[in-house]
Amino acid sequence: MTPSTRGFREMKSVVVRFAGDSGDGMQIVGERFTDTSVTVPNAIATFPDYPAEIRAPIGTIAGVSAFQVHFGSVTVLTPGDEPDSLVAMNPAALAVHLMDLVEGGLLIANSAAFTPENLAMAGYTSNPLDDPAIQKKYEVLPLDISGLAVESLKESPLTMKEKLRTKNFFALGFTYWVYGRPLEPTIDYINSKWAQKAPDLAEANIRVLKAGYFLGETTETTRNRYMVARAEVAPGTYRKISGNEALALGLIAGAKKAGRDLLFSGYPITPASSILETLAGYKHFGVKTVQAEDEIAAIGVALGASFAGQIGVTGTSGPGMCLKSEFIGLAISTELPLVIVNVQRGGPSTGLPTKTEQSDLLQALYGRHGESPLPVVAANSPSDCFRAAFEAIRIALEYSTPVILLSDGYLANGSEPWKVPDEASLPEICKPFADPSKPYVTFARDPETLARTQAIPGQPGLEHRLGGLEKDGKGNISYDSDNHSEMTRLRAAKVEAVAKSIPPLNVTGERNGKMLVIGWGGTHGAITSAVESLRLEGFEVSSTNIRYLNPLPPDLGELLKGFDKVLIPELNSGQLCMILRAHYLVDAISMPKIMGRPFKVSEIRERILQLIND
Amino acid sequence: MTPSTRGFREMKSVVVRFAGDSGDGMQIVGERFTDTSVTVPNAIATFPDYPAEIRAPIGTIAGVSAFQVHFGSVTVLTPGDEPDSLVAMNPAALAVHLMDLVEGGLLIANSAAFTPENLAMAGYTSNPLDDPAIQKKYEVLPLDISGLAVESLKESPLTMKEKLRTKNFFALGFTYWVYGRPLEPTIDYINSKWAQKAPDLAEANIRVLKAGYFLGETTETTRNRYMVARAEVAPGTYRKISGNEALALGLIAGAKKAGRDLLFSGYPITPASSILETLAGYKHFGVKTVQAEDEIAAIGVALGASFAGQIGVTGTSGPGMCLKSEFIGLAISTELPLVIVNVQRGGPSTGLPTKTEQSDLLQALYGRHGESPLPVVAANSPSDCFRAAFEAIRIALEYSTPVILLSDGYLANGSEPWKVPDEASLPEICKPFADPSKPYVTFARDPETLARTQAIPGQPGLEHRLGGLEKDGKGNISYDSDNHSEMTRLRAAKVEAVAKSIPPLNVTGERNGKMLVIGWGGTHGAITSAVESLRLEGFEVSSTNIRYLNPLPPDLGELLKGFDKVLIPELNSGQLCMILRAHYLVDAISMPKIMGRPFKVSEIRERILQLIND
Amino acid sequence: MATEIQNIPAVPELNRKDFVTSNDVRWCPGCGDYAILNSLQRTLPELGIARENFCIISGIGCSSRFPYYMNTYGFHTIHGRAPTVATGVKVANPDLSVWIVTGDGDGLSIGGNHLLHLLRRNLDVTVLLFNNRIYGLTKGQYSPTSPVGTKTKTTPLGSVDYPLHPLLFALGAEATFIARTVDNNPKHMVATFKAAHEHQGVSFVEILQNCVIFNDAAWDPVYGKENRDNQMLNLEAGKPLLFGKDKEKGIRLNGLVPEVVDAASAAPGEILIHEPDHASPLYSQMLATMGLPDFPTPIGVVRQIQRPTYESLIHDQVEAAKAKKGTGTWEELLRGGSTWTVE
Amino acid sequence: MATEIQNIPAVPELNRKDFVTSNDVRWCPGCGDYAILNSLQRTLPELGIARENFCIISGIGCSSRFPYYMNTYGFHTIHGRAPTVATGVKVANPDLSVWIVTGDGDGLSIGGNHLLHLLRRNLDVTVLLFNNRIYGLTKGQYSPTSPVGTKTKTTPLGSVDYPLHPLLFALGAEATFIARTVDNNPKHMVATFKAAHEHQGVSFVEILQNCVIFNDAAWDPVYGKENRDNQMLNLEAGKPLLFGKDKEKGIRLNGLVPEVVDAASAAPGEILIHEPDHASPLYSQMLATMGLPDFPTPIGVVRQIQRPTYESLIHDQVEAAKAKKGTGTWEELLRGGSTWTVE
Ligand SMILES: Cc1ncc(C[n+]2csc(CCOP(=O)(O)OP(=O)(O)O)c2C)c(N)n1
Ligand SMILES: Cc1ncc(C[n+]2csc(CCOP(=O)(O)OP(=O)(O)O)c2C)c(N)n1
Ligand code: SF4
Ligand code: SF4
Ligand SMILES: [Mg+2]
Ligand SMILES: [Mg+2]
Repeated sequence: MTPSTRGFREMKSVVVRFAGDSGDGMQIVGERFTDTSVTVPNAIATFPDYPAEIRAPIGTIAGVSAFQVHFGSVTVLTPGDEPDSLVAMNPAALAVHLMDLVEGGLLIANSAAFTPENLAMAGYTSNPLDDPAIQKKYEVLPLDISGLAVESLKESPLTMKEKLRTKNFFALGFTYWVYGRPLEPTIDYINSKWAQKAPDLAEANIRVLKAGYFLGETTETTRNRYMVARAEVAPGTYRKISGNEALALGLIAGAKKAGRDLLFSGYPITPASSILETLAGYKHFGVKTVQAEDEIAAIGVALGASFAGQIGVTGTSGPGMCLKSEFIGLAISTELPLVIVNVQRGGPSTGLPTKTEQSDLLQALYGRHGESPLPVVAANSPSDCFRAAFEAIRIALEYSTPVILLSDGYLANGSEPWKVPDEASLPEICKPFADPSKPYVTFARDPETLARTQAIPGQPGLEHRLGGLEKDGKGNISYDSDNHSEMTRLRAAKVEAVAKSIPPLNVTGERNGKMLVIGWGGTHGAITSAVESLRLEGFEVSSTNIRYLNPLPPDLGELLKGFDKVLIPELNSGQLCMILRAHYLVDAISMPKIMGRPFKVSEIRERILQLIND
Repeated sequence: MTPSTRGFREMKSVVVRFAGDSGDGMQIVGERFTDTSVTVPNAIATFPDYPAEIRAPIGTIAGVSAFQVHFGSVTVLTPGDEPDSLVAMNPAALAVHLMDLVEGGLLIANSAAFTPENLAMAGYTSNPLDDPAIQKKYEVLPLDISGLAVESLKESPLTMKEKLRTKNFFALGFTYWVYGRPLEPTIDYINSKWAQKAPDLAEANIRVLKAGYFLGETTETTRNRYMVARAEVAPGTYRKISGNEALALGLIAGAKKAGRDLLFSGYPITPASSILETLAGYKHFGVKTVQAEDEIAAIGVALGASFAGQIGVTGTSGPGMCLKSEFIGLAISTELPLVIVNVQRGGPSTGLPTKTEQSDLLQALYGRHGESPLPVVAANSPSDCFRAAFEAIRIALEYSTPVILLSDGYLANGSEPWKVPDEASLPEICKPFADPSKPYVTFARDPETLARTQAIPGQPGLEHRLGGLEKDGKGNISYDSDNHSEMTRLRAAKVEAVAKSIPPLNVTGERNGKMLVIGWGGTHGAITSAVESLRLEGFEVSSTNIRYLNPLPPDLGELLKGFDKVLIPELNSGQLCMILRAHYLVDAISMPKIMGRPFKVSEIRERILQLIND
Repeated sequence: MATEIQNIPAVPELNRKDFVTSNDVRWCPGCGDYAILNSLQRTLPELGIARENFCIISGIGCSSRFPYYMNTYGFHTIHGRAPTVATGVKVANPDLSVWIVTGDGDGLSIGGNHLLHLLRRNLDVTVLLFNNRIYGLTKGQYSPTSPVGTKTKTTPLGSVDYPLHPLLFALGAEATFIARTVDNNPKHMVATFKAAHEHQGVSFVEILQNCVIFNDAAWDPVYGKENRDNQMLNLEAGKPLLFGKDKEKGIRLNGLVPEVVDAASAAPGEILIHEPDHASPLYSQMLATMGLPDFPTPIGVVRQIQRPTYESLIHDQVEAAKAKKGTGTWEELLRGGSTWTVE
Repeated sequence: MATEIQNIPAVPELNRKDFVTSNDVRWCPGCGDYAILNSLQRTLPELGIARENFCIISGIGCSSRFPYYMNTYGFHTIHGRAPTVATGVKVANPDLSVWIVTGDGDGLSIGGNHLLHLLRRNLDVTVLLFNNRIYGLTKGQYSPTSPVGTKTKTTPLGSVDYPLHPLLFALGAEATFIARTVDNNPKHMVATFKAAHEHQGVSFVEILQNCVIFNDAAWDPVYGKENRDNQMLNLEAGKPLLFGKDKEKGIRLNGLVPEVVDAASAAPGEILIHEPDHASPLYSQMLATMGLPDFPTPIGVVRQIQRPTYESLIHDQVEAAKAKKGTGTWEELLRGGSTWTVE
């Protein structure tokens, strides 16, 4: 069944989007398509996009669920701007997603679902599949997916309802045919999932999957098939990983390297919940998880665990961050290690819980009363969440400080192949407890890092008290003016000292030129793709991604000097831009986007071109 | 008894500090000295400084309580840098405060309290009053205040303990003599307070007060007396008012002008508690106060009141602000009027609850998740808290937005004479409810202010739902990308629109020159004093105080252009400075001070001179 | 009252439809919330209150979407905080009929403290706590009412926290009205909602609600067709505590320990008579603690006693202050305290 | 347990002084907190636990200054949140003896929810709630335990909120150990602290404490010299509920209603015998509701029952997971799930 390349058009990369009702199993087929593609191997990136409601009414706009896969023979850094093909299982899915399809793109629609009721629910007054304008603009391919699936299950003992539910695999099979993908990985998956528990179901899904594939094979319904060659992928062991999974693993790895147990305490909130959920499955790694009564309690529990000598971590999303702010201040004042993960989502307030945004940066930096600086670290891709989490733990321990780790909904849910690191490639995290044979001075500092040494309950002779009132170097409460000034300075200097442990900035392109594009967090892929493509076209543009938002990378100031213009695309109103302007007095230009969605590569390309030609 | 000016040295202004144990009644005599001086009239400003503990052990450093009065015949804008005279009731008070006394200043010490035990508790190994170095540096005047007070009460039926407790009035009487102040206001006060309830006590205190005065009169113990002439005070009715009192009145005035009832909901916290306490005494103004279970509940109650058509206000200090941040986001999202008062204190965390600081500015601006801008207003003197509070209510209502009002511990507890405004001089606050005869569109906006119109429960036909999820103009939940972008823009534009209602900046000095000193909040007095004195000496320096921290005053950018250098003194690490650098790309120089104390005029003078001569 | 509401019109005839909004209801098909919504939409028109005087306030959760579906004034606030907003609304305007809708997570996890203080203060509002023993909106984590051992996404090996019991919690706050009803009995819901509304003071109503997606059939042991006769005890004031298909079983007390007895063979007067206003709070405690596996689960009004309401006491103080000092004037506001004049 | 504590030495002889810090104690002279501090400093050396294994965690308030004066590990956290930090400490290291010190404001106002969840989860820690019915540290505002009508700075016309009753609150959370003691009886305090410590599970101890500055003599009606005989009921397991100068009065039950009777003329067996582990929770409820004006106020251990502790269940799950899957390795961590290899 391995497709030959005969009859295929070669593509460097392709974006496919599956869209349907939440009950249509679009996430499942998206995942399958991804898993199949990674084994080719192709470079991939994915983006699931599901509704805020648990189960919105069937057939409505609100109920549309989608999954986008971008796979290529070249580097793939984003899930893709616009799909090359769209699978639309009902009119609502079409209504939501058609506008994104590239002109000339392939539209596979389940014509069986284009009933008058469904059309009305989607706001159509006539069937768009019959619309000549649409037919002209796209390669429209209506297929009676429901009917064909049921038809192919004539012999199956399943009920009609069950049969209908296999239709996503029909769509998948057909899509596999279009892109010449192998069926085996999916067949293996179906078998491993259902062969034991529900052999009829396994059987039916496989049959329907093949029926979809064979439909293409036998009817040659579509004029074109597309071929994406194997990618040049660095040798190594890979696994597909989502941002939140990678983050969870990074936390465990950090704790392991530090020789402390991980205690993660959280309170469910979209899109952070799955970190707690993932870690709850790692108890045999000594990981303890606590689902607390709220976000305040969650950080309190984590801080208590850190005080007791483990490494406490808490995680949440925007609204929960607000609630943690008072406790973060206490962690700063007591100089205890702690990691606070914020998986950002659309704000303000409850906002857009299932949409992505980067609008909590200034909150991370300044969202507490008093002078309360702390290190802030951001992840820049789903798999990079591993490394960012590891770094957060390293800094928290080595500098005895709370650290905020910023992720976002796009990274958390997106997934990509991750080249699994060797244990040996991870740095040691060195932070011993106080030596009970020496007198203990609570706020004595390491001259290098300015970190204080931690003594923990159970260590004889090191009994001491911590608290949030201002204290002197011995840890005694002090209302003295000079002491307050000095302690404030020391707390800030300690955070600044982290800069010494920051690696030099990774720059895409030259270290000077017409324009430097600076991003942070999840915009990395889109910015790099845009800049790389423009560089190929000869533009003198470079880019960098800032992992360390506080303290800023020490080489950033120098880098800025090499460029005429600085552009900062952010999924917020220009928060990093504000910081860099204040810090370097550079007339950086903000490129804000606040739509609950990641940047498209093309948007950034266009903005760069516009400015470069100014 | 009115003093002649014979034997007096004329002074433009004088600073007196009373310091003693918390049990010594220093706040009371400080208040009396103030009240006497305002009726002269003199210009005055005061600064009470009491310990964090409720009752620290007697005689300890921790238990020292002080009150400083600055009175003058010229404008007095701060409580003064260094006292010209210090009344020290015990060694601990001396130990804490002597270093502030100006060289050559008058030190009146209660020698009776300089016992070996007390000296030891204050950390002295020998009696500092006998120290030749101290005798040389200051005009040291040891008086057996305790003994003389008791002596003068030989006939009184009071117990010995009670007699000893009058000693503060002896010190006060003597100080009155030194500065040639009238005794009548204090006698009236004592009578009105005790004559009915405890005539013996009234009698005794008056006797001791006079005894103190007469001691000066008869012994001429001190070489010098000082005279501060009547100040040129603008005609009008005055009252002495503290910052928190003024703030409370400003809130009531704002509500009255808006025709809404005030509901203030708070949770006790130093130094904000007295706003709630003050307002609890204004029930006959229709003011409702709720002491909530915590700060989250407090803002929730206030927001509920605003939703129901009253004007909800909540107030707290730093740690409480952290807890309010999630609800502030909801108020921003629902665009309801609300005022949040933050009486800043030393941070981070529990920090220095009784000390002042301005370190919550960035929290006010950015301390929430998501894009959540709101107007921020700061008071700049104790009596100015009235106007600032009034403004906060005006903006909250006219722009349908939460507003953060920043005060600080120094303003809250400090007091000064306040020229009482006429009702007519206060602007109307115009914010009608929706008209039930017209269709109601929840988020329809006034074209000028971009405010939405409020309809309130009880209005027939205008039933609607509010919430923190993103919504469209009609108030329906919307997950649409473009809508989110547009609503985010509108919320920000509305806050920017407030700028149109901001009066031009008040500048001390010319609108151009060598240096512009910019302050915000309670540094106003110190900065103005420093700049005025330097201007008299011929320096080209000007200053301004920013009341509106967000949006920034529209004329600030233009003003900045007129100066070579910009200096920004702040009781934080440079928070406003960061904002202005980012906003105007001006190389503003930060002058941070984080000591739990206000600026001294001299500190600012020196820094200006240093920079101007650079 | 402060805000002037222009001449409140005579209450027009209202019906269920008047309380339906145009918003699509977005709960999962089969969710128990639908029946509750329906029951409340049937209750409100019968209360003799103009529609504009209803205000429904919720936190965050599936249940808390409620206000969007009720054509009244409504406020979908933030997670756990509905009681605080409701307090502000009711203190500001005591004439409104205020309903709080919350879930077991919203009301008892993050919002437990506000609910506690609301109950003890006795604000005259009604609290509807939808107890599905799960976090619905965040897709199925255990909640504070989940039994020990509940396996969910966050507790793959079973939950270890001993659950909170909503009625005991309410009793711990000495709430003045405590009731329980079930999402599969609209008649009982309507009756309970009415009783709650009529109570002057805080009314706490636990609604056993089915989350068909993440905790389906959680209450079937209590109210499932096969169980309801033997596992539910319908409380009616003045009526004996009887249950079973033919009311053949009753509850009596043995000292402080309740027992199930055969009704027919019980001594006269032995079967307890339901008194929601029983002189001893121990009686409500007894009912609240009854449930699986040894006892039927009581539904109906468990307790109802009288105490002044919070908002009325506040308003009384405001009125008393006005009566005593006269309504505050500008003159007093600005020139109160001691002033002096400079000429 | 995760963190390696080098070979814990045999517990040395300890005495009160070992638990005194060099910090000046900064409560007002005459404050009830002194006696409590003293009693705890006398209790800890007698528990057979090395000093370094004690950890005292507090919130904010006068009472919450406690850790600074105890020479153990201590954490003065933030207002109301001590239970959360204590949970982290105890889950991280169950071998520690963890004490929470809180006030009526800290524990029942801002911190009510955390306390509630701590109690229901049954973490093996002891909670000492200093109830002075006032906010001391912020200088005298009423608290959630202040009776209605309390005049304070924030309630010049008297408070209107019906107070929380700490023991009923704890019962509402189904706490496994509930006791009350008084700051003017060191012996009773020490005995109560010991009992609380010995209980395996959460121990909730209300301490009636006098704030001499802002609410002086608040408890005199209960424990003042003139009143204590008639107004305090000393609970001892297995002993009858007797009180009065000569134990001449006793408590009996009339149905569900307790009554004070003359002990001498009571029928045999009529006076209740104190059973902290009474089969019915109604018994603890009865004791908890007893108090002024009709009943004496019980002091001592009101209730003590057994239930597994939260931290032990968590540790059991960790151990079970390790036993079942083997302790997690780097290999499994990094290469777990499905991987593929590119050559
Ligand atoms: C501060 C905050 N934390 C967490 C969340 C996420 N969240 C929303 S609803 C919910 C729990 C819902 O459970 P429940 O109250 O029982 O309502 P149900 O969905 O079951 O009706 C959570 C944790 C949030 N919105 N805000
Ligand atoms: C978040 C926050 N809100 C308010 C305060 C101010 N505050 C400190 S202690 C306290 C109440 C103290 O009362 P209680 O717990 O009864 O302790 P007590 O002083 O009476 O011992 C308050 C309101 C604070 N420190 N932090
Ligand atoms: S998840 Fe559960 S509670 Fe939420 S709407 Fe669906 S069925 Fe109802
Ligand atoms: S204020 Fe009251 S509780 Fe606080 S230390 Fe003083 S007497 Fe004790
Ligand atoms: Mg629920
Ligand atoms: Mg208290």
